[in-house]
Amino acid sequence: MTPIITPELVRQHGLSEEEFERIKALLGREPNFTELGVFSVMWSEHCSYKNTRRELRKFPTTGSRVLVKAGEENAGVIDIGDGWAVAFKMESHNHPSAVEPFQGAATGVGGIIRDIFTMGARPVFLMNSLRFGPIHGDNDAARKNRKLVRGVVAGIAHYGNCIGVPTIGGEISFDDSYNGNPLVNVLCLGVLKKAEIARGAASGVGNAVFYVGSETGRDGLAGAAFASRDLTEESKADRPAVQVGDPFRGKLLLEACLELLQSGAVAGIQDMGAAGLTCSTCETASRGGTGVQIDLALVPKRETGMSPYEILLSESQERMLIIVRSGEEERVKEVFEKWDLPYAKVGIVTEDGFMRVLNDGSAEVEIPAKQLADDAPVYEREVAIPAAPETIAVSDLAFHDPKDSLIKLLAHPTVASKNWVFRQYDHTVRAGAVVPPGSDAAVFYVREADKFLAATTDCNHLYCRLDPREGAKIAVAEAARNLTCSGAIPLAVTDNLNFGNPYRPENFWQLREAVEGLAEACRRFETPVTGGNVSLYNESPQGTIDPTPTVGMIGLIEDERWTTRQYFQIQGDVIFLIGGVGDEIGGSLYLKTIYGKKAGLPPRLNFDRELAVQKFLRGLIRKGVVKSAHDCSEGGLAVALAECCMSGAEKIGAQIRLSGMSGSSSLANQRLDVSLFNESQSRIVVSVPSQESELVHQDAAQAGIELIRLGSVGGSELTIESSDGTLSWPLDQLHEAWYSSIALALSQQDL
Amino acid sequence: MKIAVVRFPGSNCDQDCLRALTDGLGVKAEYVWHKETSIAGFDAVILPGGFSYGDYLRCGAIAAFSPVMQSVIKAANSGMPVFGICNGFQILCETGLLRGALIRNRSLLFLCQPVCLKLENNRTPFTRLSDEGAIFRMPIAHGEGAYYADEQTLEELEEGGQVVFRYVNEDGQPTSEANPNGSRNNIAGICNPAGNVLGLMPHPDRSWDHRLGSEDGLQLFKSLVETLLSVAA
Amino acid sequence: MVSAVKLEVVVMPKRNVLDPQGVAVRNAVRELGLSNVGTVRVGKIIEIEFTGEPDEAKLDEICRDLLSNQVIEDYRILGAVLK
Amino acid sequence: MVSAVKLEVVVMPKRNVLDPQGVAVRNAVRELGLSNVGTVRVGKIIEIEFTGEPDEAKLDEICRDLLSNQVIEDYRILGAVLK
Ligand SMILES: Nc1ncnc2c1ncn2[C@@H]1O[C@H](COP(=O)(O)OP(=O)(O)O)[C@@H](O)[C@H]1O
Ligand SMILES: [Mg+2]
Repeated sequence: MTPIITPELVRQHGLSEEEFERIKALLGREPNFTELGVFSVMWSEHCSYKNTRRELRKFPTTGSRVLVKAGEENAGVIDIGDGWAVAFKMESHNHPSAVEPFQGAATGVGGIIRDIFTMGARPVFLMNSLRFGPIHGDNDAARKNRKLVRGVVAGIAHYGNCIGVPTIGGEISFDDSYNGNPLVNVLCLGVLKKAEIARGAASGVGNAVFYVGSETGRDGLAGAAFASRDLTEESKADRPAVQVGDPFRGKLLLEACLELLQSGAVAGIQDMGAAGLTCSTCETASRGGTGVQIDLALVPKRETGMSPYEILLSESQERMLIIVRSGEEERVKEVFEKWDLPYAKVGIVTEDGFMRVLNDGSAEVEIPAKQLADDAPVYEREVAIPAAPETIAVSDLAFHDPKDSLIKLLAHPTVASKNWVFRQYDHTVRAGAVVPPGSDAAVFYVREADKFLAATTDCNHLYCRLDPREGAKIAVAEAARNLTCSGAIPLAVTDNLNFGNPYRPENFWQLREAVEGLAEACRRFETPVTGGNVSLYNESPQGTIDPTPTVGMIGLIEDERWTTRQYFQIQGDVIFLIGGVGDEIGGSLYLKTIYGKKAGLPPRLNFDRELAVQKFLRGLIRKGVVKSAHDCSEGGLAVALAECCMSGAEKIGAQIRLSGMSGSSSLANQRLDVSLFNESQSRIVVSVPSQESELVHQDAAQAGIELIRLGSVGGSELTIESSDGTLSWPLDQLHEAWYSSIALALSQQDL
Repeated sequence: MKIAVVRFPGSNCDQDCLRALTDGLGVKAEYVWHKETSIAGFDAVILPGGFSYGDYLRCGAIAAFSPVMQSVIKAANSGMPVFGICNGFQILCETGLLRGALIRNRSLLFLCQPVCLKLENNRTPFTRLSDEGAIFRMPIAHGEGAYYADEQTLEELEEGGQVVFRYVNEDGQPTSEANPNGSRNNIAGICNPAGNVLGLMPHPDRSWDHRLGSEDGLQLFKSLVETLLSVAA
Repeated sequence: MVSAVKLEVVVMPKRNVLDPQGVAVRNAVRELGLSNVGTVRVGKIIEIEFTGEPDEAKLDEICRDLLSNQVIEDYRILGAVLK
Repeated sequence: MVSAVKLEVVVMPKRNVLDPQGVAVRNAVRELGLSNVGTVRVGKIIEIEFTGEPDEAKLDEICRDLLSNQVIEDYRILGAVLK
């Protein structure tokens, strides 16, 4: 028996009264229960972006390399030359991971991989950007966070390793604001021939509509609606919304789809992600300017007695919808039987523009597809500007011994080595990880295209909390800087906007500021946004997360020899700091770790300076003189130097002199801790052979870049000499603090 | 001369193996589908890594019963070189072509990292171009790579020279720290008594190109090709 | 001497949750000649030995929070066997 | 109607094979407050439904060759339950 539509039921479906009125007007009648479900998922934030669409229009989306723009298809596509292109995108699985970390993260990986091969691209690598609450300590929150970290990392490893797509990098950081609401953002990149981009349109009236992949079950019912609400205690009751991933089936589906696409039989292809069969049918119809009619009796099912509502809203994994050119149906049979996967012709492309779903011979759902997919209401949410953050005067901070501070910063899990994480990810499969995890950006050799790609994900949530606009700009700048340090030119961006409930005006203000910051920065760096994802309602009973607009950026290394790593290579090389010593400690990890303050004005980004610094470094790299390059980020110069000494396979020391440095402008009256740990932007530590140092000086002078000769590579200590005396850390001591911090915390037993 | 790279559903190093042979060495290699019942026309077989049949139940367990494996078993028993890498090694153990089993890493975690290996037997078709004692660098990437066999089997393997590769440190010592997964006797690879069947957990198929930081793996494929050529000659 | 108790905790995927492992095993078993096989589900069994009596409340907590994942699995304890 | 039979096959690591998962669970359980825990072993349980009677010889063969690996594991079949 189907429930009667009551205002209460409408509310439970997350639809407002106005939205319900709009639905009635659109249909010219009351929707039935199944149709209500269909509208509720399609008009959820997750599928419709109803609260953010206006904002997203602010992103620059065009560029000479852009082949498929943001929003056109399942993922953007950019040209990498010689007939080759890449499709890439980032996707979040925050809420599912909060409830069931292993499966939540695993299905997140599966989902983004499907988005990529839907474009006809072979997935070649994955990245991930993770945020958790603190993992150190003997309290319930820390225990819970540790469980989340273990589960999420194992889940990503499970899916990515099994399906054979290497996870080559990412980021992970830890902060109270993510207690109970972790962020799990996953990026996938695939490669394809420019001429072979697949489309998600139901084109060709009369063409057959095929369902391929795993059978539909009751798992993941209405996950899209679930992702569009706050995380509360009741979310636990939402648990059936968690899906189980099957990377083995995912692998078969990937191979079968790519094989079928090669055969030329496919007119359109669309993955079944959020809102499953519902979303894929109405979106393909909408894109094709057609209608789609399917018969539920023909849908492969895992369970018996499923209602139309359940079948349409199920989010069972590893399923695709394929529109097949008429006369080519046999190809589907051949390919999917070869790969032992279920497939069924479930309907046809029609010309009347309706999404029509037959059940027992009659139309259970009959909705104009275009309106359903594209005409969700669009809202302009209210904004409220929060109070400015507490300002910080250095003179109010008691001086803390920098020798100890560096150790503490290195042991902070946000800075500490992530080897516990990335060793669980297969990064060597597909034999292309030229620079594996552990350097500023990952570098991957795409063998089929003979191209070297660099990739990074970045976002400093502290900056974004204190100033979302500046923080977002810096996220883009840092991503570009990481790519530049690895020898690449930045090409394009995908982003994942992780924010709180948009109905809270302060939250919406954060989002708008961040979007405008990202947009401006992407324009300046000439890296168009080719796609991304929005995840709102990231809140737990303790409050809203720090705003986290994660940036994923892809770059191209045009000559293999320009590939550069972050760690020192050779004894005797000269160490330079490009960009000056800096003095901004607002929003720094130093303030947070040593003084317990998330406060102050975060560093300012000067675009012109940043662009000049990056251009200068790329020029040096192209001349072949740079042996290592690493930017200063969290923890400032001191942490960057320590990482240069020990993030490579072999540890190697450095002798640094901060006093009497030539070219340092602001150092004279500055407290040593500020010089060591400030996070002023646009600064990069490089090492070059000593015979090249003159050239570096000349080029810097010519480009008007501030350049400081810091010292030289060598020895078994990191030594920093300043007018306050000499600080010296044995490398083993630094390494011990840094290398095992995360592993030690996570090896504890927790219930 | 033609080398078969078997593709099981869930294989994911099939392409890496094929490319090591075709791009790395310029020899002829082709995929063979798991449903094939014959490997006629091939001179050697590579069982690549991955997660055959999802590695559900036990790594390699279901693959061992696939149609193609029945002909690989026959060919191996009549002397054809068969090389199982990672999941391929697990499959060889499951079929009984190699002794012992591969169980969960002692850390219980999947591990992807470079390791050092010491060559202990250069009398196999895969190792004849190197000296015993040579150190190889290759990555491992597995969750269930700890080699296990009972005492008696271990003794027989050691005495019969069937331990081909061992995990060692930079100095060539098979220490406990150099053992990434808890393998007994630091065993990374073994062969059958005749030497024509080799199983190896680390990945030569990911270390055959200078871009990957090590070309040591290429040596194994080169040896195989030389062997096949010398037989043909 | 203290008596020893041996328990077995069986953890199975919930009925309506996808069990990919079970599906793979079912297919393999059918191929090997047991054609009349229906559903197969693969779970874990954890055999625990105690010296003396286990603290039942604690044991339940551990089964619920450590040994199983209540989101997708159910557990049951197979009767205590006194040795 | 054909009767349905449900069997459970229990596969445990052999006594002399190191069971790192068992050791980890034991340590965890102890740390979590069940101090009187001795050996813990983690195995698999495979629940199989048949329509009609299973072929017992075949079933045994499959347990031995596919469901368990005799190098490291033992199996036992938990009594058939007729439905
Ligand atoms: N979740 C993760 N997955 C894979 N690799 C990671 C992850 N987190 C960090 N890494 C790797 O660890 C290294 C250091 O990361 P991070 O400290 O964030 O660098 P940066 O400050 O330069 O962005 C990078 O190579 C990065 O790719
Ligand atoms: Mg960096």
